[in-house]
Amino acid sequence: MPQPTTPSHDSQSEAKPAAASPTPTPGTSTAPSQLGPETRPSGELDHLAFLYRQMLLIRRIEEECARAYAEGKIGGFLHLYIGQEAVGVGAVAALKPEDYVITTYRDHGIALAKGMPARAIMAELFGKATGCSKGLGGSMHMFDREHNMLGGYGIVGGHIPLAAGVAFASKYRGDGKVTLCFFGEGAVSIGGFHEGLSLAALWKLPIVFICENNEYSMGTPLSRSMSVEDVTTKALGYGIDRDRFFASDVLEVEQRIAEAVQRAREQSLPTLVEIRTYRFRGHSMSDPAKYRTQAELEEQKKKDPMHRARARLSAGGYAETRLKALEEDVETEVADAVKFANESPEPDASLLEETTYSGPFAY
Amino acid sequence: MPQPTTPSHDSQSEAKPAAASPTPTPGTSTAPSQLGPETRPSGELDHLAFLYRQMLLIRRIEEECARAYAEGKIGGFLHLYIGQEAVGVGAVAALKPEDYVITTYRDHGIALAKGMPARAIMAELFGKATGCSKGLGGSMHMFDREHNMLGGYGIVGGHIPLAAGVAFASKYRGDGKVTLCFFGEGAVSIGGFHEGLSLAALWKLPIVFICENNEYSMGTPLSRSMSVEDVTTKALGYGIDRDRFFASDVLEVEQRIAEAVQRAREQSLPTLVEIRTYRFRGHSMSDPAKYRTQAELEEQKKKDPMHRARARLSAGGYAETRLKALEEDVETEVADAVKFANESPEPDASLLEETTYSGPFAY
Amino acid sequence: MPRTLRYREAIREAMIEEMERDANVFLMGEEVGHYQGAYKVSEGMLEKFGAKRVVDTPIAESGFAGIGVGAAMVGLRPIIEFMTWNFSAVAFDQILNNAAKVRQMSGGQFTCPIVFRGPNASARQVGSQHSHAMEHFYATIPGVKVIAPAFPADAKGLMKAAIRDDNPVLVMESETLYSFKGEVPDDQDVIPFGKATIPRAGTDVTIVAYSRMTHVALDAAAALAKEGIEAEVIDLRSLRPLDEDTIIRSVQKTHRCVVVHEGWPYGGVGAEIADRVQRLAFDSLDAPILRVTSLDVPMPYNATLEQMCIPQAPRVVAAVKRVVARTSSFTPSGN
Amino acid sequence: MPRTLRYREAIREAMIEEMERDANVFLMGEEVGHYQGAYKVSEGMLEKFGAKRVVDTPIAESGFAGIGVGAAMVGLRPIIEFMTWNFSAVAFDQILNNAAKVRQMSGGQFTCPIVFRGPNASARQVGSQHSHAMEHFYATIPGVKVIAPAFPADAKGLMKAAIRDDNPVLVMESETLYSFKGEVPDDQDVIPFGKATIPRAGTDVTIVAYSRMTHVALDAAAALAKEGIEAEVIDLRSLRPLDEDTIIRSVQKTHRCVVVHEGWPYGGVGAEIADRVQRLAFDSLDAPILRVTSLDVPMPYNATLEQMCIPQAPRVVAAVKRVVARTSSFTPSGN
Ligand SMILES: Cc1ncc(C[n+]2csc(CCOP(=O)(O)OP(=O)(O)O)c2C)c(N)n1
Ligand SMILES: Cc1ncc(C[n+]2csc(CCOP(=O)(O)OP(=O)(O)O)c2C)c(N)n1
Ligand SMILES: [Mg+2]
Ligand SMILES: [Mg+2]
Repeated sequence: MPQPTTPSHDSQSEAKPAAASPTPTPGTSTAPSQLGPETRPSGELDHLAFLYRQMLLIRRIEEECARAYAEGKIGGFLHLYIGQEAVGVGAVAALKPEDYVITTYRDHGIALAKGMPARAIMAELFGKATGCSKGLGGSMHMFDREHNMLGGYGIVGGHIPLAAGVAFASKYRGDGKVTLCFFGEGAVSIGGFHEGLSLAALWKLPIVFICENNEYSMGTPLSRSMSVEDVTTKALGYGIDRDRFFASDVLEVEQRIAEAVQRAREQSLPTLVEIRTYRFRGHSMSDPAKYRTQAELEEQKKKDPMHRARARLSAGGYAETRLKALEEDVETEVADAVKFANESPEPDASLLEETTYSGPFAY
Repeated sequence: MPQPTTPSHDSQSEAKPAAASPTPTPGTSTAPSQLGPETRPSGELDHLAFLYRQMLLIRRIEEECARAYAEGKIGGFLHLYIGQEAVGVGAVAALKPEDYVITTYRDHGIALAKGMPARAIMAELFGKATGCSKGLGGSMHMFDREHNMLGGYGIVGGHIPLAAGVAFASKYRGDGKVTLCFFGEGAVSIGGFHEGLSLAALWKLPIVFICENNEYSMGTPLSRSMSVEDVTTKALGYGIDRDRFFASDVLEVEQRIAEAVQRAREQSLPTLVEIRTYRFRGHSMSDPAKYRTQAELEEQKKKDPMHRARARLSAGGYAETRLKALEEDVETEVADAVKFANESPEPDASLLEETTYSGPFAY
Repeated sequence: MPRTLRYREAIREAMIEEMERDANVFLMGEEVGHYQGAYKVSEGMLEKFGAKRVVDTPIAESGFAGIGVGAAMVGLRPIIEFMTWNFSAVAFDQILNNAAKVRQMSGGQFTCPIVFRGPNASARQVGSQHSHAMEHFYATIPGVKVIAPAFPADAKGLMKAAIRDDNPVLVMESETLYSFKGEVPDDQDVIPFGKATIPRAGTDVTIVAYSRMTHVALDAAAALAKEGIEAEVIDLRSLRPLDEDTIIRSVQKTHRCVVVHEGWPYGGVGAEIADRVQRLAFDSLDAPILRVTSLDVPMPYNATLEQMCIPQAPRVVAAVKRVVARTSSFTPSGN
Repeated sequence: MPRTLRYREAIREAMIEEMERDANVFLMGEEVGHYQGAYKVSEGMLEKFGAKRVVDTPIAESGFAGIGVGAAMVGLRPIIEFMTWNFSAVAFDQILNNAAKVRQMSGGQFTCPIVFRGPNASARQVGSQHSHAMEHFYATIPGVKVIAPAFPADAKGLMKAAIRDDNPVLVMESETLYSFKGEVPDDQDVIPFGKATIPRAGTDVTIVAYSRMTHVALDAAAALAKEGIEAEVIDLRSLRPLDEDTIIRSVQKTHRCVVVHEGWPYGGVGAEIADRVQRLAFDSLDAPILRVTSLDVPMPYNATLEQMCIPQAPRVVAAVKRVVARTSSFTPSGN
């Protein structure tokens, strides 16, 4: 916790940024952490293959979402995570299954990373009774009690205090669980961000706030949404730890988030982490993304962390046949999810009242 | 505007406070500024006497308020400014008359400092038609269009975006006016603070945010409301200038606020200033202030900036007879205000609809 | 054995008993702990339960309302105090979009057992920003329940029910009732929601009220009785769910209805009651339903004008006389 | 000469004409500039007026709503776009406590000439947090005006009036109407608030609606006509002030009334209309007033269930048939 520095009679006001602001580096990955949670498969390459599989699953599921959306099988808003997979997959890999995750409307990827079945997600998107939220929630509201996925939320910043509340409950009960709260850099401007972080800092809650800075908030680039590009400077005002880096390497994401998770678990201290990333699609399906150039997009796609993970597996000696098998396995899972969603029944109208109130309806 | 520092591969997260956080100093005053606005009386002692008179007027008006409250002539909430006079008086002295001021429910002192007549304030408190808000606003809502007093507001933090909007209008029109926005340190935790400062920083608005840190938010001491005691660390996250000091000397307040005002007027840049102060009364009339010791209060009263100003006038050669005359003058003004308030008529019910809508009533 | 308790003590007892019963229940809000509550409702509770379960907050209603919702989703049972309901306006989104919807958005997987409570409606001369009758904004929202007790025993029993309910329950108390005394049975049990009471029976007109307005309605009924008009007073106690059966049965008997509530005349709980009565008791009505409400203006500070804005017994009496006279050309009573 | 314009174009034209007329008018909101508006309402306006007058904001509704209020107090005339009205929930306090009250709190010294606008109510499958009919929360507040046009010409004329009004005016648009085309006179002038229109005259029943529900009501009326029932459709256009005269005159003629609106059945604008009709046209009514509303649940994502929740013409037809049949035992239609 920062302490006030020594008194000074200096009457000059000043506004210097923190001297040692951690600056994101798109550079090469550091060595993968050996510290991960117990649940990871043994062996470093196997672990990387597992993460690669998750990223690929997200990518492929979402490509199918886009197709289904075009066919009119998915309605409403659809915000794809394509390009950002390394953030969700890497971060959630640093958790134990009993830890909590909560995020925004851009939630399919994180839901999959948290272990939610592709079937339940695809069926939800198709508005089916077999969906995770029985077809009532849709794309923006992926919940799974069993997997401690506390949902996707549609009001920017509104879930940040909720996340602090979940961490508050962990501290209250001393259950040792950690909460990961994801949000976009667009959320940093809203009151909910400030109040959530401020209370988490004051009460020393076991939580990691992960700002997925994908350079745009809808069509608004960073320069038009924040006076200081470095989101983590906000942490100085709350006196909490901070970290900032590019999500170029899924293992680095895992390792750096693991440090924050450890701080939360062992010291019950919050951290603000800004992960620089990029979305390859528009904000939602209706966004042609005219606010950026094709060249910028292509440049970013070259750095696709999912492809980097694959290349690294190859380079590390993970057999191409195993990679192919893994990729086929993902295809099977995706096809199965789509088939399942297609064939599932619609929810019954009786659900409407049941899900509004627990117990008797109140009107 | 802070720039990100050079890239680093450092994977250690960190949360250091800004190196040179300006720390408040209760120490002796610096030399009074020569830079003040044109409106000040000539001569340093005369100017100090003018400020002393304002502080005394506030003190005495509010002592009469407390008495009138006890007599049932004032109702509702009554938040006294006694002890904090040097903040409002010093800060507003740095303004031109056409500049704007906006504040919280603890607003009588600032209203007087901004030039509002004691009569209009006392009559408002008595709920009379001759009050500044015709008796409809009461203690928490002191407005005066003529004096560019944009009001006192009852929802903590709610007026901070309004203040930014007033400054936005000045920039929009290029009218060269500056807005001073006062709030308590309790407001720093709420969303409105964050959103107001964030937008003012992004759009470079000509405004000075003055946090009157009087150590308590109702009964909550600093330690239970903020994880970092230094409010101005928040400025780092917005990349705006900041200043922090004790309001021991009204001239120092004026001078340091003048710097921020100059920055706003000449460069259209916002500043966050934290002024440490202390309220001698409870939060409002119903608060016995059991959360602090009598010793703490007495200690603070010894440092009363109003008494310091008087002592300095004496020491500087301002004749005791002139001081006495000034003090008698204040007594006359106070007595006149009370008499005026007492004798004024109640507002007519016809005002209710007229003040709800401009033009025809809408229902 | 019934004891005499103040309204604030009844609420405090309910909270204490439920906190003793269930370790998942905690109280959070501004000044609820060290300060003993802005209106002394939680007096002594910090000492009794410690800072873990009686949690003082900074001024961040949206933040701590959201913290409550998050904690409730994973099994705690928070009681969130708004120092007054006026300040819930900055937390409106948390109640509308999270507390009320998390069950539906999750397809029923998560529930939100949370209580939001605090004093509501006018106090005395606290001006326009501090005098809101906020129930009108909240009762319209499916997913929440809203209660507004008028008597200490009801306050205790309903508060206990609120804490045990698995849904968000909004408890509208009243600063002007906190010192009101009433009998509370030693073993006051949970009172189920959606059941109105009839604190005064009558035959000539039904007066529907809740919270402090129940007392105003009773005063009006006493005055009317002197003039030979027997009013039946219904104290709703709960606004969502609303006990339409009790109201309709009464109107079927009296054939006339006057609704009394604080808050502006446009829409809200009062209009809902009027709508239900005209719809469900159409053939029984001998006169239009009239409403006695706050005037349609922001609350003024001036004491005389303030009292003019708030519904008073004489205005209720006048409205009753109008419907009893069965005349059919009316002008709005609310403004 | 009347031209055919889309609803969104009509609103855009109104803003452009008023911005050309008065340099104090500016547009502020998320994505209103470079992105050309989330729903393309402000397309081309940044290019026309520059970044000073078409101001893109970060996501901070409470912040920029408050900035609007502050700017309005000192003489600018802001148009604040909420990307949708759903997001105004985080700015609720700014509208309730500042925009609506600053005139009264200052004893009439300051006015607040501001427009808040954006699409309201359901879109298509955007789920429970994005489908609110927010007018029900706002129309109850004295100090603001609330309008909800259904046709392009009205949208233009009312929007111009809103911008010139010296009070806060809340304009409820509709995403589902933005592409709706209608004739707009070349010289479409300001349309005063508080005047409903009667887009279809009839004798058997009065259907009161506004915004998109006016079109649903007209569909229902067309279907009813085939069965020999002549419905009169009233398009309110403005909710506060409410044109009770037009409604009452119509009900005095038809003796029956059905109110159609999006949003939950409890309270709100619909209950207010029902209350006024029963109060002001009591002796004219031959049947209870019925309301056709959204169902009393959060909006589901599933397309079938969503359509079931939103009022549709067949539900209006059914309600009309009930009141026309003059039976007197009714069950709620809203849920
Ligand atoms: C309070 C609120 N305001 C506006 C919106 C509309 N909206 C949805 S997403 C979005 C952009 C968010 O950008 P960011 O936080 O960077 O997340 P990203 O979409 O890039 O993942 C906006 C403006 C909203 N959902 N909630
Ligand atoms: C949003 C909101 N929450 C709570 C309150 C009740 N309240 C009024 S003043 C106050 C304390 C404010 O303390 P601070 O900001 O330090 O100002 P001070 O009173 O010390 O001048 C509180 C909690 C309020 N007015 N608004
Ligand atoms: Mg983004
Ligand atoms: Mg304070």
